[in-house]
Amino acid sequence: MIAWWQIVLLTLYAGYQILDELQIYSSMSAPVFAGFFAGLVMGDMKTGLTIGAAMQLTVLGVGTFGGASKIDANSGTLLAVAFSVGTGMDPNQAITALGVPVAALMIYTDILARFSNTFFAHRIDAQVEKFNYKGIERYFVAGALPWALSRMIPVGLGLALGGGVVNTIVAYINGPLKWLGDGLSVAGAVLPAVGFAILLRYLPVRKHIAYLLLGFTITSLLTTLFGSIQNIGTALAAAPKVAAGLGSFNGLSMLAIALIGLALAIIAYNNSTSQPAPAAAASTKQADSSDEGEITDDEL
Amino acid sequence: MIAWWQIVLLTLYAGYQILDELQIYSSMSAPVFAGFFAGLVMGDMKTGLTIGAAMQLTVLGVGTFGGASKIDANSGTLLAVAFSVGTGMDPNQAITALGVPVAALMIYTDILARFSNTFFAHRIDAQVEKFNYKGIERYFVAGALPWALSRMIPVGLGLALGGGVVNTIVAYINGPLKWLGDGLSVAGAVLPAVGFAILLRYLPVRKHIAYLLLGFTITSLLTTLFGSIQNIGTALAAAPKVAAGLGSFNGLSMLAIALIGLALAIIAYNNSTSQPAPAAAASTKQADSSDEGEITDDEL
Amino acid sequence: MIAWWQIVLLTLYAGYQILDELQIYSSMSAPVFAGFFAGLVMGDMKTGLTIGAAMQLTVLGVGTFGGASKIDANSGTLLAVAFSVGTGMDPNQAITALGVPVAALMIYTDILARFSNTFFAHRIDAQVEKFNYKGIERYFVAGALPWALSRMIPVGLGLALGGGVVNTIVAYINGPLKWLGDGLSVAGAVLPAVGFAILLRYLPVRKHIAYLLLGFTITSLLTTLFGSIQNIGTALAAAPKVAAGLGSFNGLSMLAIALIGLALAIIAYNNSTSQPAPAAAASTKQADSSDEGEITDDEL
Amino acid sequence: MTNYKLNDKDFKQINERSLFGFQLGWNYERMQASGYLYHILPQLRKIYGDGTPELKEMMETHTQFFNTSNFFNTIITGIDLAVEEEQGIKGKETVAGMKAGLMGSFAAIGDSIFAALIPAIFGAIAASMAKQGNPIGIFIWIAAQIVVDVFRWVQLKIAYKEGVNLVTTMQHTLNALTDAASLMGVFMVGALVATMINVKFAWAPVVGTVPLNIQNNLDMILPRILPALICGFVYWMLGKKGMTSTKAIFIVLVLAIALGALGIIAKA
Amino acid sequence: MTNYKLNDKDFKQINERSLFGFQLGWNYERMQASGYLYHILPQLRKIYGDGTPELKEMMETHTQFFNTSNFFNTIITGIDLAVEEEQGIKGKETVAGMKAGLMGSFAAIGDSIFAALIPAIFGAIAASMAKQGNPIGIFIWIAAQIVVDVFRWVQLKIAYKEGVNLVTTMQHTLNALTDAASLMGVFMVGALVATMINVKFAWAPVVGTVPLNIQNNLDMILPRILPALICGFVYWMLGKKGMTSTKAIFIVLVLAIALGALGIIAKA
Amino acid sequence: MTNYKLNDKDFKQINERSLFGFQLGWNYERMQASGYLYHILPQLRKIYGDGTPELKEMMETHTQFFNTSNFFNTIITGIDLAVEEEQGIKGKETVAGMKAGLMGSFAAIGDSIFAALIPAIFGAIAASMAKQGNPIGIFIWIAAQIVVDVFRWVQLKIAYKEGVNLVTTMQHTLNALTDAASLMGVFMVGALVATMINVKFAWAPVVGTVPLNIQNNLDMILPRILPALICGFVYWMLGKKGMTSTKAIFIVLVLAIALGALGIIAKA
Ligand SMILES: OC[C@H]1O[C@H](O)[C@@H](O)[C@@H](O)[C@@H]1O
Ligand SMILES: OC[C@H]1O[C@H](O)[C@@H](O)[C@@H](O)[C@@H]1O
Ligand SMILES: OC[C@H]1O[C@H](O)[C@@H](O)[C@@H](O)[C@@H]1O
Repeated sequence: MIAWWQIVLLTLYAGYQILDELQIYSSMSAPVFAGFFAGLVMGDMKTGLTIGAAMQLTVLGVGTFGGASKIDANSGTLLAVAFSVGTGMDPNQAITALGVPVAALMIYTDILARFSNTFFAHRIDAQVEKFNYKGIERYFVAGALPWALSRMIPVGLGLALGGGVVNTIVAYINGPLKWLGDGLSVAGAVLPAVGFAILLRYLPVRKHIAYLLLGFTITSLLTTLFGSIQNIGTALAAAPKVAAGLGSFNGLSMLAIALIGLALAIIAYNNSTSQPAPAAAASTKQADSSDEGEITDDEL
Repeated sequence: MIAWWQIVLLTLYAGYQILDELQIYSSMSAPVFAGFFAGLVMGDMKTGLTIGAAMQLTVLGVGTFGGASKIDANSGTLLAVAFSVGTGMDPNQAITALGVPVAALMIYTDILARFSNTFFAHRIDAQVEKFNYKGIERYFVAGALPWALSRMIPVGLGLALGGGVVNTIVAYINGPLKWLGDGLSVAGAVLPAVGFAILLRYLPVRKHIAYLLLGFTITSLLTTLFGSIQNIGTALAAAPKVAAGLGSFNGLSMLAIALIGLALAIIAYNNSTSQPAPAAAASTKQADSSDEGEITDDEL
Repeated sequence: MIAWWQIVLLTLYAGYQILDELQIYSSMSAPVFAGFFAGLVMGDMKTGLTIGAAMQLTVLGVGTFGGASKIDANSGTLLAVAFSVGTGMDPNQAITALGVPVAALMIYTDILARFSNTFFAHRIDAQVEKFNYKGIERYFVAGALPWALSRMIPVGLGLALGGGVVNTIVAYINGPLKWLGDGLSVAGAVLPAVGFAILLRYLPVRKHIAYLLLGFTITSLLTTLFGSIQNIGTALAAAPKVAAGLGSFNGLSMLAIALIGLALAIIAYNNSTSQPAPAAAASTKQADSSDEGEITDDEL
Repeated sequence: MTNYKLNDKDFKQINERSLFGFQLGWNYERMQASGYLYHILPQLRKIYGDGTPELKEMMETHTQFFNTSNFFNTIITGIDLAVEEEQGIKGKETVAGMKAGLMGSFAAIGDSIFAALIPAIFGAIAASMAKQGNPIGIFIWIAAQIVVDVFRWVQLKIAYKEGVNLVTTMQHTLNALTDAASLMGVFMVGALVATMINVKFAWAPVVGTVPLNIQNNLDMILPRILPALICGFVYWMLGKKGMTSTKAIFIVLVLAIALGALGIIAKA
Repeated sequence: MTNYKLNDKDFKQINERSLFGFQLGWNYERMQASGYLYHILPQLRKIYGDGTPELKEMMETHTQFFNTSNFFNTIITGIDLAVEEEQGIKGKETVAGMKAGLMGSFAAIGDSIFAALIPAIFGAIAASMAKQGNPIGIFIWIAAQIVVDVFRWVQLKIAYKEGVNLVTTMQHTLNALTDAASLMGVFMVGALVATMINVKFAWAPVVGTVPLNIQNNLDMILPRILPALICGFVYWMLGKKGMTSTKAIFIVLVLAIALGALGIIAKA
Repeated sequence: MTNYKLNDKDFKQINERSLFGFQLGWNYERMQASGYLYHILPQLRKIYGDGTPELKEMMETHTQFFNTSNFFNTIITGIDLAVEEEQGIKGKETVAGMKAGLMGSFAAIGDSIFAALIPAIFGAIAASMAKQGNPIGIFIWIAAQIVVDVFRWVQLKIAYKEGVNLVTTMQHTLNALTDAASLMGVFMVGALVATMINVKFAWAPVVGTVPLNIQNNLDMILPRILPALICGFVYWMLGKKGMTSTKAIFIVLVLAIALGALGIIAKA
């Protein structure tokens, strides 16, 4: 189970991450970092990374625009990692059974935080009238409290009290509801598709459809090749005499793919900045086309 | 041998396909479809597809321009498939020994069809004078007859009577003329080169030489990689303990390659439409360069 | 050891190559050719090619600009190949222990040659006054002598007299200084990095950074794939039953990679020539950026 | 101004006759002339009235020589009918001139897109899949042609509405499109050369005591270089004066049989 | 012209307050208004003097509604302070107008670059490495954000010096940059779809006597086609009216559980 | 107008002297001056007549300092002779000015194309093949240089005919060509870095009880990252003040020997 000091650390981090995201945006407020951190705290980095990665992909490109609340994948990750390691729940199931529902519920506490800060705004008005500079600053900084608490309270309570519920879930999906457990694992593998699709909705996908095709096709061919070789390497391990001569085979490097994407982006950038007039035209077009991609956001 | 109902079906299709090609152009008049159809009729889809594919590649991009007659690869395919399945002739030999010669001979019946329709044109003139609308339409639609018969008669006769000749050929190239049989197989493998070269003559190859290089090089590297892996996979089948752990390995997906080509085409299209003036200049240039590629066509 | 006729041939070539480089530039004056030639003369083409290739890569793109002397990798190659084959020295060690130092020393004889020709220039002035056309031409052609001797003398002497020194070196790095021998091998593998870096300094690398990324990434992915397959193929040789079914696997073709680079270059060329005005702007920019890459050259 | 105004039923009828009956009457004397008359005959009758001298004059006009790409023909039809509907018999000269003027360029551009490029690209995909025993590529091509036929269907009404302007506005887009399509065509030919010409050097001359594996040496330099050379050779041959594609096919046939029989090249 | 001239210590203070305290007071009523006041309060006091009516007037001005991207906000701050320093209270209208005028466009462009694209690209790299148990990608992202923060830091002084001109000169570069970044974003999504959605068809209907391996047939046509179709389906679904991303997540969750439980799809 | 008109035999003679004898007299004082005189001496004699004062004056003119790329020199020669043939001794100032004016730019562009880029690209191909024991790449390079020499041969007559105009019309094409060639050069360097620097981390520090395979961890992130880092380091070093390529070679030599001897890096 989860030790008290683990609860404390995770709860403190839950408070920290929302402040980080609002301000310095160090990316230590991203689900993948949350997973990493929670994994370290719980003593199982691998599980943490697995869950963090899946949650990250699920909300890829979901930013907070114009103050709209978004699904809080960070807090969801914390609970999923903690209980997956704590109760031995399958990480893939933890993502779908815990991570996503918690993340969705936390939209409400986000709204609460954004609401309660109105109170401080009015106190500041009053201090302005009194030329009370310290007062202005105090009431402003005090806004950190609702923000932090909006994450710390639910995460802390969940970690402290949720064990029973989670144990019950685990018992069921390993027992009578095994079909559900299997389904949850599959769902965990499918979820990133949502993140990608959301992201495409925000990107000018029609304008750059060629690059979508390139990214997909190049990667699918290369990942098949690298995967086949890994596959053969693993199979050959059954033949020690042969395997002795083999090195180890790695999967496709995503950084390499990203570098190819970067190169294509630089080429396009150079093209567009080297032709003043038409590029201007193109950019207005792009503005239009990105409009078209807008989706109604998550105020629920 | 070939059953009477198979002859009937193939002959009907031979008539249909020329009308399809002249009008709706559904691509059911393409050699690869002819091979598919004939394969189904003859009860051996694989042989049909093999022969159809080879014939398709041999005439790739050979269209009928300005009424010029072209080699009729569809009818050639029908006979090659029918006799290959019917007499057990090797498909690769059937392509070169039957498909191509038949296709070439049919140029003459195509010319006949285009000729005989002159008769109906003059009848229509007469009906116009008489305001006989039904007559005009009747004589126009009657033009379908010469067209259809120009394919049905030779194909039907060939299927019904050609068996003896084909059997003799097969006997020879499996017996005393085995060297010829081998040569015919090799020729079948080389023939697509003609189709590709013809196509390049019609395309602005100088302008797009870069893409010829890219298409060739990318594909040759990837097809070597996919082929090597398939090769290893097949070899490992001799070691059942190891092979147990292996999945199956596929060859390079041509659709993937086509998608890469499509992406490059889209990028070029976007580039050229985003710069009004120079693109216009470029297009006239292209018109020139495609002229240069013209070749004297097949009126024989 | 090295036979007298080998010394003669190599010395003659040393004289030839500098004249070739100054005039017709047939590329038979390049280190890789020097290695090839010396390998043939010494009866071990493979060693010649290995050393020639490494020396070529080390000075890749180092041209002689504005009469600046450069490291003479050709002569260095000749001596390294001759002694590597003659004394059985490891080729990788010969590159670093002999090739590079000799190449650097020869900068001085190059300067000497460029200097002594001043003498002939003044004789020509005198002949001009006398309308002595034959004299002008004779004194001009005589300039070939200092050039040729500036290479033939050091190379010839080195080959004839250097054996003892080289033998001592070999004895040491195979004996008490084995660590140095190992280090020299590693250094041979690292040296091409210098050639590449020098070349990048002369190229507008900022402008074309995207292509640096593409070249590197595409090649690193493909070379890993081809290498892994070769690796598996070699390992499978230990299992004769399986290996029987295998073909042979080659490494990545650099010509293929060069063709991809060529294709990209053609695309960029077509883009820039199809837009008169902006391309002009771009080219001035490039001129600037290539300035920025200049490095102080090797007059020592 | 005549009294008849074309409606959607008319467009449907013209399109049907165009898609299923435009070239049935093709002949060397007047090519698509009778098809042109046939596919607008009902509309001509409505515009000029049955049995009128105007109708006869126009019917005679439309049986004159006509030839264009049957993928673009209804663009000309649309412009034609817009003029005839507006001006009646007075538009005769205009119509005849416009038909003669446009048919050439639409033949060129239409043939290169629809009779060469699209069949080449989709034919290549279909054939390469068929070679592996997979008929899916055939259906992909059929699907693509359905899209093409939708395009053929809609252009009539657009041309009718836009009139001659259409031709100039279309020009640039069509050029860019043709260019992009031919780029893809060239790319695909490169890819096909690398995969579909499956021959190798079988000849292994014995140098000293070991046979020289020429094919493997070529593979080291550039995989699939032999197919590239063969295709380059045929390309060069096709550039010779008097060469036709049919002749080229037979020359290659004979050469390949000979080299194959001699054991110099073999199926890969 | 007021008497105070901003110096580097001022810029440092503003930047620190911006990076670490700009959105603490965020609320539905005036969004970033109190943050705006807070982060320039010390400078306002120096410009107008403590306790002066001008100071109060400007403090009131800066508590009005304000909302922009917190990655670009100090560009507006820089321009604002250049005006106030120069014109004092007389610049009030200018400042208020400028703030309202610019905040919208900087919100749009800032959000798309810094809140969507960069997190998408680096998040994707980090997640794909994390999936293999490797935390390096997380540190790469952190490094990237440090670069971003340097960028946030320097822009204040540039904006202060260049004034409003900056906005127009930046426009073109920013557009090109956004465009290039979104190109890379789209490319990466394509790559991620091909690697990160690890499901396959498990359903193998028995045709005749042999089970049909649907997944292998799909692989032959195009590897990873199933993930592409799934993502395409979700993309289409998100285009439906009234669909939100949270709803979409739950719909996919339920569908995937159902198809998984029925054995139609499975983890790859 | 002088009495002599250059003919094809003249061009042949000039080209031969240029290709095989232009730089034999190179010296620090006047560089290619005597070569310039030598390669047009027979033509000068025909234009001005043997023993005339005009001939002496022009011979003296042509022994003045001259230096340009020996791949472009006959462009200047062609323009020069067109002027001298037309104007004789009156063209002396023009010719001297033109020579001085053009030699600089042709040196720059010629060196970058023919002395840096082409040798780099073909040298790289030849070397990478030679490394595998295959001399074919060497012959490819020789073939390429033959093409270059054909180019050197034809430019003389073109320059003679077009005169000074040529320089301006060539400018744009040459720039585009240099740009494309350098693009390919940069691409190839990237490729070479990925294949030709065959070192790996041999150092495997023991963490806990297991040795940490640093090389494999790097491979997982990005294959061939170590060669890229090494090359980046040398690139940076070459940017330091006072660094020459010879110095850099020796520094790398010493560092590599040290790291190799210490067992930190090893041949891959
Ligand atoms: O849209 C502008 C801006 O709006 C709100 O203030 C927040 O959502 C910010 O994250 C966002 O940048
Ligand atoms: O060239 C225009 C046109 O000419 C003839 O009518 C036929 O060959 C058609 O297929 C072609 O489109
Ligand atoms: O830089 C112009 C020119 O200068 C000198 O003459 C030599 O170094 C030549 O190789 C070079 O082309």
